[in-house]
Amino acid sequence: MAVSESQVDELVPRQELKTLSPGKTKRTTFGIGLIKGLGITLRHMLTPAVTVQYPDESAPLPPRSRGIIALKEENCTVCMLCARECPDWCIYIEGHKEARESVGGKRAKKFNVLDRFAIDYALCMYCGICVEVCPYDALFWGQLDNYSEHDVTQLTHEMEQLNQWMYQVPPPEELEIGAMGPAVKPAAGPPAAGVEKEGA
Amino acid sequence: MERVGPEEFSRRVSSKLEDLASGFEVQYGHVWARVEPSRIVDVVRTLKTDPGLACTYFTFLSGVDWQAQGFEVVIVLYSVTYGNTVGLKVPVPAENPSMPTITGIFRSADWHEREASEMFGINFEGHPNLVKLYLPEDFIGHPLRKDFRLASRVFKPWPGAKDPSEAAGGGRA
Amino acid sequence: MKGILGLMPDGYFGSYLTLAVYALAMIGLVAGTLGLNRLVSPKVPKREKLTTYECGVEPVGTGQSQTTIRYYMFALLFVIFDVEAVFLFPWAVVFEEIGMFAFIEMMIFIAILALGLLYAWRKKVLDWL
Amino acid sequence: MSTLIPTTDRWLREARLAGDATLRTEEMVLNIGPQHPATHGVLRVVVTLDGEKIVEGTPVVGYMHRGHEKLFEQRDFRQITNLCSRMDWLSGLNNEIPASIAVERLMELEVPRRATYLRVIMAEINRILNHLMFTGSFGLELGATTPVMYAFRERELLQSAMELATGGRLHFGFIRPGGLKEDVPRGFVDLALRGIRQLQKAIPDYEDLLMGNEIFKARTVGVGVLDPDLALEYGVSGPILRGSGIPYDVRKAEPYLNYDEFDFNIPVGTNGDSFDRYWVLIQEMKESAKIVEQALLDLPAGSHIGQVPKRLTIPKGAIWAKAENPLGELGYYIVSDGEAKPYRMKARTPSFNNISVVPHMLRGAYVPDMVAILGSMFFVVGDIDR
Amino acid sequence: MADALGNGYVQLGLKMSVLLILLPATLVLGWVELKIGAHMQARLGPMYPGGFHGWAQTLADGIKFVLKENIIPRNADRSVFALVPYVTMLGAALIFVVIPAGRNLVIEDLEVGVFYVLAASSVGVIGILMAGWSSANKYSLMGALRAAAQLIAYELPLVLAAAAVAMMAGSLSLVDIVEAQKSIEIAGFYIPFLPFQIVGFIIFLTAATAELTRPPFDMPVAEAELITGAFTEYTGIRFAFSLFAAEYISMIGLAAFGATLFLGGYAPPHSALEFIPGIVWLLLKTLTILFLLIWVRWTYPRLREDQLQKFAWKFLIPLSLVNIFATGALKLTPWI
Repeated sequence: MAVSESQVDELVPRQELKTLSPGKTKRTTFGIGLIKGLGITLRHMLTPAVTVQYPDESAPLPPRSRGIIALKEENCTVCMLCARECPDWCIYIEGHKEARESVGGKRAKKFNVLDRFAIDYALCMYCGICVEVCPYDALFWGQLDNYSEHDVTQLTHEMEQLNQWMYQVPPPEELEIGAMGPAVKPAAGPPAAGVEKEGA
Repeated sequence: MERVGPEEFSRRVSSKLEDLASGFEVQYGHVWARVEPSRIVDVVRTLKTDPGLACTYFTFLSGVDWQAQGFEVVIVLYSVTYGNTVGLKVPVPAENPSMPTITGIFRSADWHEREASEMFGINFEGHPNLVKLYLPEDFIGHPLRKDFRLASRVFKPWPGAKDPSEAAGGGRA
Repeated sequence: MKGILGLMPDGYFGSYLTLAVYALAMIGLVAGTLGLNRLVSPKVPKREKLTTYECGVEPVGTGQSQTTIRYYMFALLFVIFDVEAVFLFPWAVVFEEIGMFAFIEMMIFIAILALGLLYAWRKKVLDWL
Repeated sequence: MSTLIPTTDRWLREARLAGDATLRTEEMVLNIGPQHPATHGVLRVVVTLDGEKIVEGTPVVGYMHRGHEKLFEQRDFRQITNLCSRMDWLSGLNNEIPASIAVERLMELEVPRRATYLRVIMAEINRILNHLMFTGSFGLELGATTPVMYAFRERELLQSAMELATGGRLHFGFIRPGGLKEDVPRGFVDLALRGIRQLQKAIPDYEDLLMGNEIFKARTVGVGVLDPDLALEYGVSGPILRGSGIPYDVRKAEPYLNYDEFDFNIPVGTNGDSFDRYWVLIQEMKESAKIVEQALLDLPAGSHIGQVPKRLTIPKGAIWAKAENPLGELGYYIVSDGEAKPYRMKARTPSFNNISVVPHMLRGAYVPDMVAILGSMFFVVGDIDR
Repeated sequence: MADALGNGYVQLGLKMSVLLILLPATLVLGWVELKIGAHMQARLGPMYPGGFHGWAQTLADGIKFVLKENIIPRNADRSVFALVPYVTMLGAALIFVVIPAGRNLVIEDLEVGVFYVLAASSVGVIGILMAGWSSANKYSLMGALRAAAQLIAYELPLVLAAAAVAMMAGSLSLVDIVEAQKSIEIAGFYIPFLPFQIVGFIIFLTAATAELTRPPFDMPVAEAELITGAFTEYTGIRFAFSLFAAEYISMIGLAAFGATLFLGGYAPPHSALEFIPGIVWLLLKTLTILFLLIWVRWTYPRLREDQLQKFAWKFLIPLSLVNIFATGALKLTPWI
């Protein structure tokens, strides 16, 4: 049921459907293609290589690169949100409630205290949902491009290691021109202004 | 031959399939209909061969497990000529789920029916080779049925218990 | 100069004796390396390791089965043409001395064979089944 | 002379009929895959051979079945997005789009224009990445080792543009119902543009290196011809269907996102052979580059995600939503019972249908042709098995 | 001293020393191929082993091959399987016996030199055939059958191209062929047979590539289809000898043969350059041909076996017959 050129236009009136066809590629005499190919490889041989020599030099990682997940322990309130949202169930959190005197000293307030925070990287699928949902900015993506362990059981990392990885976390980057953050709910204020083109 | 809107196409489908199907409706630009298992072969044949419908493109066939209400086999066809999608819902009983094969009309249904058969346990009568497609020969059960529990979620306790003391005990919220 | 069996190393057969020694030395080289390999390499034969490779599944049937070879006719043609080549070489060496006569004669010979090739071509022998 | 050289087929047939023991040949059953370079993945093709001619070839799938559809039922849509990108790992972002389109339609969410534009940009970059991979590996399968290296060179810039924006190189997980996970960082537009320009400069090299090459033509022209009617019957889609001469492209047939605002063509083959499919791939890269260029230069300001409730609950109902994946039509059939997790989510992946037609194409082909056919059927095993 | 050199055994020993060069030459060529291939693909190739541009890569590979386990599959024909590296290596190495590196610098100047090279070079294919059959593997079997088919396809063009050169020189001795090329001299420049035999040279190169089972004619060992075909079951040092070493040695051998036939072998391009030893010129010319072979390998896709047959029988063989006719006509034209 090959569709002819005239039919094609009728099929999609919404927008003109322009099709290209290989019949329009030009025919060449035998051997031209072979010689052209040789020319391309020769040209590349005489131009510098594009690769980097990996262990000595490595390509820079972008700030968002998902290497390892770092934990800022003091920010964690043991709300369990990350563990609940994790699709792989790879975050283990343990904690207990502790009564502490608040600064005013009026009455003891209960605080959640973090006892254990571990991520099983053998299960983790690096989706970053935990980082995304954390309401108190306790989880961050850190940069590491060659993370590995010799044994699968060693892939579960406890708090100490996750804290250490905070040093790998890059500073937050600027957004592209025209970015305005999430749309504001109408109830919260006037509708987001300036949807006009700013150009890039 | 011209491209028609979904409403117009729905009218065409319902007029052509009046005796064979019911519950015609347009959802999100796609035409849907309910077909009894005994009529499905005729319906699919009409959809494919009728020049006013020309649903020659076989998109997919799959199932939905409605538990007590039985299964629902979903067949989606597309008409390249008219740019319209037709979806068919075939109710199949929960006990001995079975419906005739449509491999006689769309050879492509072969693999789709095999998949639906192993995943839901629906028998496609007259299928030339109704063996398992993905699963090993000796696999017991039908994974996509609702009563088939996802093993990984059964063996492992939920780590997301809200109360920390409860989580320490390994309990499930 | 005396050599092994009085043939060594000059004279017509001498050349070929060099060749034989050369070949033996080559075999020795390969054998030596293989011997070294035997000394230093591990030997851990396992059932799976000794199985014939067939993309990771148990092989079906044997690899030494009789199969259709589609170039049987090419092989026959090849024999004919290779014989032609044998005739061609002595002629190639001396044709200049004999001159035009030898040239024409050989061209007739080649033309007949070329005709045979053309015939095979027309009979579609030169296409695979 | 005619008795000396009878036509070979007659001669062999007579010999076979006469039961000549010396000419007895057997058909050979050969497993190609699951561990075979030509199936690039764990696909297995069981072929019955008569010499080098394929009598019967049947793909055996399931070595990579991960039960995506079952897993979908246990997850909410943010989690599903991340799972979707693992079906066809070469075009993760394109897998995510129809899933969130389905949710948006069911929930009547509005997607901001900027998010739509960025979706188009990244989907098309992803398409180019996927096509580059296949143009390269197709050469590799035919024995040309160089094109794949050039393809990876061109991939690198675009790949880093995607990485800059999403943080991932294969599994992007960037689409969210209602928009995007976050806005793209400063420098994304420049980097993507640079990548597109470099690609546009490099494409003539691919054309000369393979498409103009006489050996490549000999290996692909007329090899693995897919009849358009058969292709439709089997639900084949994407570059393969268009290679067979049918101009069906979801981006034009049922425009989603805002594809109807961009100027691009649909390359369509004429013979439906391996060469045409490869040709379509190369042309589609050019067209995608055009779309990306238009969208980048036209990127509006605004928010990256619309007004989305904190907890996504999908209203009761069912929807079939599809999009044009690099490999063909990808669609999800979602049944919702009013909860956060879908009641049933069927993924209709392009490679599944595309590979099911292969037995028809293998019949009568030679073993080396099989490599050309499989190489030009452009499949990802994860996309077949899900 | 002169007496010692005159001694036949000493001479024989010296001649055998060529063998000691062959394996290092293989390693060097392997490295060169890796590097050229890499640069043609916009890569760098090996950079670490040995320090300078990874010069020791192939050496390291070689050591690794020696250290690896040598597996013979259970179903294989053990004796034939084990014999293969000897056959392929022998076929590859025998070519060097007659290649002259100077007027008198040749192991044995056989009177039928051209014939001998052609015969020796096809021994290697027998090795591939043996490997394929003895492995009892279906991929290997197909590879072996393809190898046999290939022999049929390339042998004739190769022979006919060489025959045309023999006509030009009036001899089958390789030394005579080089001397014949030196006799064509214009203003001190030695003109090789190349301008007269350009068609023959192209035929020779094509057929030689097919004989070496190198891309675009590597169907017997096609890795994407047959998983190195005949050598699928080979491991370790046997694999290295049967496939790599044999291929590179015969590559050097055939390139040197081609350089001798068409490019004037050890003859310098100009009589004023006679003071540079002939071996340098031979090496340069051989390297030129080797580069051509490597260049082609990294550029083209692979042909199909039946296409090679068709190409050989419908194009190369008629063309080489015409070439012989033209050569004869050329020789008989009085002004040459």
